[in-house]
Amino acid sequence: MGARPSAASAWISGEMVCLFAVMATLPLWIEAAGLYQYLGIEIAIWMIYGLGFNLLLGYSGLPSFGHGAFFGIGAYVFGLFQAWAFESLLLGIALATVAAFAAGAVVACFLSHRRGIYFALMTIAFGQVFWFIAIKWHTVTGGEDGLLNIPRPALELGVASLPLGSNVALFYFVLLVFAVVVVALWRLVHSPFGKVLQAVRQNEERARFVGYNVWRFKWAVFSLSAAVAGLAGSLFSMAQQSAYPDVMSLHASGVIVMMTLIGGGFVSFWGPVVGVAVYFLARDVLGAVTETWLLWFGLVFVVSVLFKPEGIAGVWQERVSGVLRLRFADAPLRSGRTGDVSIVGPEHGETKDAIGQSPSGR
Amino acid sequence: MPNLVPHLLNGLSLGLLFALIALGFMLIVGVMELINLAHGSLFALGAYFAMVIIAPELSWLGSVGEGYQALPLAMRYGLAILLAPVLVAVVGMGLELCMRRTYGKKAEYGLLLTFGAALVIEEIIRLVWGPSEQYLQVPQAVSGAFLFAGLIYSKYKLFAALFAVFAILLVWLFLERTPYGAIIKAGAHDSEMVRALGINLTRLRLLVFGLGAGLAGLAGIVLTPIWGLRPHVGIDAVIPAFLIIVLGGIGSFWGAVLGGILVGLAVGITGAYASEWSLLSMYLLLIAVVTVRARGLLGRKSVLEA
Amino acid sequence: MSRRNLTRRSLLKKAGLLTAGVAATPFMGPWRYNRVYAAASDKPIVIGLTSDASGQYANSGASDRRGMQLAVSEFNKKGGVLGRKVETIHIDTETTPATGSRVAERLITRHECAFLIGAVSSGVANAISQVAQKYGTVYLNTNSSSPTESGKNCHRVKFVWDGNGTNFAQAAVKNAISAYGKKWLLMTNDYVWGHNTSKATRKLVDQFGGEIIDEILVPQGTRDFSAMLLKVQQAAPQVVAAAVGGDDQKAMRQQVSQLGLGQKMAWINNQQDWPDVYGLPIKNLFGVFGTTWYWKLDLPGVAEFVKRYQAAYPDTKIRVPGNVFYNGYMATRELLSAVERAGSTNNRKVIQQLEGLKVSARDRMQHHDAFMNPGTHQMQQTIYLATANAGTKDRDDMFKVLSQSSPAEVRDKGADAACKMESLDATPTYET
Amino acid sequence: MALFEARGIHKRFGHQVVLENIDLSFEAGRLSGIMGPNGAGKTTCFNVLTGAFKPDRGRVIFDGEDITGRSPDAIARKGISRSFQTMSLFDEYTALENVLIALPEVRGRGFNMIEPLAMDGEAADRAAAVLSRVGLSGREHRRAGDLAYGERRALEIAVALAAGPRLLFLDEPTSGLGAEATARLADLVLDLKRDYSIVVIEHDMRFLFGLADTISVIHWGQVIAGGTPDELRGNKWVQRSMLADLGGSP
Repeated sequence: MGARPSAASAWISGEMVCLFAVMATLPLWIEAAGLYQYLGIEIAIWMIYGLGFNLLLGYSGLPSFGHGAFFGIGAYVFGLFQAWAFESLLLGIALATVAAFAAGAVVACFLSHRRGIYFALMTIAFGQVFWFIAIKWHTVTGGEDGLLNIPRPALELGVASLPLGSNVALFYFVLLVFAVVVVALWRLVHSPFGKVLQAVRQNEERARFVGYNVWRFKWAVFSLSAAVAGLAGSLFSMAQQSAYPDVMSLHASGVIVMMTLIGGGFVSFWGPVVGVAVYFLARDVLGAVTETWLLWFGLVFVVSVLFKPEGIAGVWQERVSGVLRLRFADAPLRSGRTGDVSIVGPEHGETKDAIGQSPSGR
Repeated sequence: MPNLVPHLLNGLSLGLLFALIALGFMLIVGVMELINLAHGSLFALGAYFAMVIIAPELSWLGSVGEGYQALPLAMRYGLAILLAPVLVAVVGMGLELCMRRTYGKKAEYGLLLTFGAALVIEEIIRLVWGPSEQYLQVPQAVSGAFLFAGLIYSKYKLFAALFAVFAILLVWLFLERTPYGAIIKAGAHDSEMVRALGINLTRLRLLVFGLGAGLAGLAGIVLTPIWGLRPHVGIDAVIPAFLIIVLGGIGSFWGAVLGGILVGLAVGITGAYASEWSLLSMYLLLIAVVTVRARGLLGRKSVLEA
Repeated sequence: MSRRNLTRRSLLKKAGLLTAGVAATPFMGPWRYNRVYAAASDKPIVIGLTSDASGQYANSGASDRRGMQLAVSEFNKKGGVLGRKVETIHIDTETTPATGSRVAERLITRHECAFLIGAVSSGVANAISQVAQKYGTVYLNTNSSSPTESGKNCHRVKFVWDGNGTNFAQAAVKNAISAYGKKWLLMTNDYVWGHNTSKATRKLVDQFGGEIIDEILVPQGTRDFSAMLLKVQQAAPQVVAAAVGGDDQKAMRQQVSQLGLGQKMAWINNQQDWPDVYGLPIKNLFGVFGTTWYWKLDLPGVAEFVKRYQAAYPDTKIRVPGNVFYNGYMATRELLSAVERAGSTNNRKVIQQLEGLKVSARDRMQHHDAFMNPGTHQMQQTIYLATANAGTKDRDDMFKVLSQSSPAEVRDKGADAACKMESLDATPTYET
Repeated sequence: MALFEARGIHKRFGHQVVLENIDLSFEAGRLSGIMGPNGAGKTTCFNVLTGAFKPDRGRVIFDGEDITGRSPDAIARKGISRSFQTMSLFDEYTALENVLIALPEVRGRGFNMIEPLAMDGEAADRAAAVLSRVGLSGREHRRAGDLAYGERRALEIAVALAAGPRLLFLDEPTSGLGAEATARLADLVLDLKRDYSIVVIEHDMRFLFGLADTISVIHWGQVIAGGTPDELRGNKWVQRSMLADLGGSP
């Protein structure tokens, strides 16, 4: 997941510019491509969600199977705020994000000292609890029917007020949020914090022994990721003008995992972006052709896990690095300077470690 | 204040059924350190296979087919309960062959593969048998109801609970009394040791996966007359299985049984007082237990935590 | 069959043409209201079918869709509507509201559907109708029977064709109290539809002198009913009124029939959708339940309608049409007739036609004349009570119709007050 | 007073007693050795001292402060740093990143979510210096997972060094190394000894005898002998083991 240092330290990278440019022109050609404006909004929203989610899955190695809960919390809080208080776009979004962060923070207290499967299972359990609450608490959430008639408040800029009623206007607003999220997360993953997260994923024990309080990092990243999910959820409730419990279901939470992985979240920052685009396009294009699109998609998914678990981004990186390798094939490998005290000797043969000291010998 | 005794008994029988659902899941998790998300789909597949065996479309076979259909239901049912899990085991083994590519990689890959497999199996079921509700016939002897202490109980439920006890004991005997069981138990904690014993790990995994899948199929057959049968019935099975394993402790046979019974009791008792909370009770139980005991009730340290 | 569905080939061709730029896209950029196209007579009328093809209601969704398609093909055989061919496009709504929203957006903005038809789940129906209202697209809710659909969540563009929970309760309660007794117990699916339906039942039970001794809430996703059924036995009511739907209901049926509880006390199931019970053993079909239509009603036209169904769908597993199919068919037929009467696909004109809709008993193949309530947009129709047809040899003849009630008798009286509809002027207008 | 002291440490796993009444003390500026055969409890002892396990009984005191049962990260932040026998690196990171992460100034900014780490040239220089000290110059941008075995051993030490420890624990640093590399490692440790207080676990006696100021011998979970290498040469057990180990030529 390492990027070139120059790209890593910049606010904006070449990839971002390309991505934003492509997405900014989307409303101009999406209909010509046989699709529709609204799809663009959903794709951009789920990309935000996916990027935030990958902070957990790809960067920290924490598989959450209940992340839909926070997406849903964002959606409900945004809707409820508009209904109970007053119509306000930015305040609603901020509140939704904070609420999801808070919920994430509470859940993370239970989760942060869990690892692997226990972590995954606890996320499922919490996800189900939130989902259950959304369905049961009908006086607040509207139960299974959902929270309806959520407005799309205008974007107030002091001098001007931009209505977001049309899908294109909302798309550009979501794109703006997306751009902010991309830049912020890009900074984050290259910051010391992001680097520590990746270190924790690679080797939690060592991270602890070099002095990091791993619990706090896990807690922080879970809460942050929940906040991003909540942000995406608030936008989704605007797009749909309603909030439904389904986005909190185990199935929906599984889908975001699937998207992130198909795209290649394990190997690339852009994995979830690719994955979301692929999933949505597959759903809309295949879904119109066959009612069993899920079967085909499932098969593709299985095959890709089997043969290309690094996902689409992995395939891409391999091809790019393959080209690079070819180009530099003749260049001699730089040899290390062997200092006086170096133990770096010629031998490469792996010797079997003496194991089996006591139960502690890992 | 309702009389609690029937609810406790009912919770217990439900718990045994939950334990039955969790058995196959437990074996696979314990030995292979793999969460088999396709467990639910294999569960459903077992029931569908059984349905076909009990009432097959055999008109193309002529008199042979008619002869088969004329056999008593109990016989066809017995055949189904023996044969369908074997067929599911074969499917499971096929899945295991696919799984092999993911060994040695991150545990998440196995999780994802089985997630995908669950999706595919469910869609195939839908394609073959249609999306609608199906019905699994059961022999007269175990259908109907009986009266006890003024209340009616389902005969089938009792039969299913007894069957679950029987299956649990059988698996236990297998684990305790056969060399295979000893290997599986060893494998559950130390694959290094299995290798040192000179056992073919590849075959062991195939066997375990087949066994786990077969048990899932068996649970499907037993539960279907209670839950009904539709393509997505598996999700109703995989989540409790998941929960029970974690509650009981990964890799622990008795943990799974205990976990199942506890969940059954929780659902049964909340059902008596506040039925609207009965499903949530499972999750709250899990969160409470795992918060206090990180590895579940009887769990030991697992590779999956790393 | 002449019905032109959007097949794989035609979609691909269409997409190919569009990307090749041969068919210039009519407009780019934001969706504009008031789009008025030259109503070229050769331009087909496109109807978006929004019924579920996967998820809980996949099966009912398929039945629903067959009903719509039969109606469409019958119109096309007669030469179309206003001289234009009617085309349908179906996209799966997955029994998921969020998907319903997206599909509605797609059908309206991308495929430029003139009308949307189809829903079984009230959540999905809500989601679709909200989007439809935004664009002014007329939407027919064919099979979702939550009272909120024509009450709290009604819309100017939405028309509801099924009887709702209140209607069915009206039909059942009075009779059941006199026939079975006054001690009632409610089993309520713990979500909006269940609550609303049980509320309606409770009110009626009180009104007719019955007594509710307990209400058991059934969480969605319940698979084991034994604890609740024990509770039912302990309470020993004379009548159990169940508002339990979908897979929960299927599981409950299995377990009630295993216990033989179906015979022990009277069961009233609010409504029984045909695809949910078709093919099940008759003993699973206990109690009394509501329906809007049955294929063996002794009325003119019914037998012939069943034949048309069988001719159109020789391969389907459900060999006779049921209420879900019927609702889908009737809704579509009445919509297309309304378009013909309006002489235009202009949405406001069509809405006005539908609001004034009156259908004779003969045309409805029901016992009473039916009409659209302009205040709630719900079809006011005959409601039947039925029970299992025990002892029949005909596997398809599962129901025994017990009684019928006229629209006036089963009227949902609260709906008019609850429904606050957008005005026609506030509804965007369009024509395709 | 000693820089680091362990008093009366007991540790058991289930019914198996692994450490029994262990007393150890390490002086500042010295190189202390712990040796013993495989299975003697050396690594468990290390794990207890560095916080991986909590002792059942006994005290661990660092610089006058009781650190018994503190978490590994808290102990690490006090200035105790360790390497691992089974190499424990951040395999996907480059050698430089491995060291960077361990630098105290980076650790101090662990919750900085905005400034890219790669922009911090000063930290990178310091990390490069650490790498150079263990002989890994030129390998800065290789992934740790791609390094050769000996290089990984060196990196293992570099990561421990990066924290700028007041006390450095090295867990079997020669494990898996050939004779030549072991000799080079000895040179490195001698070099480090000038700047750091070090504790080394080893079963390679020659290595330890050549380097250590004091040595404690652990066997059967107990400290059976302790002293300077010269003193220990007289110990019976040591003699027997050395004869076996070194072919009779100390």
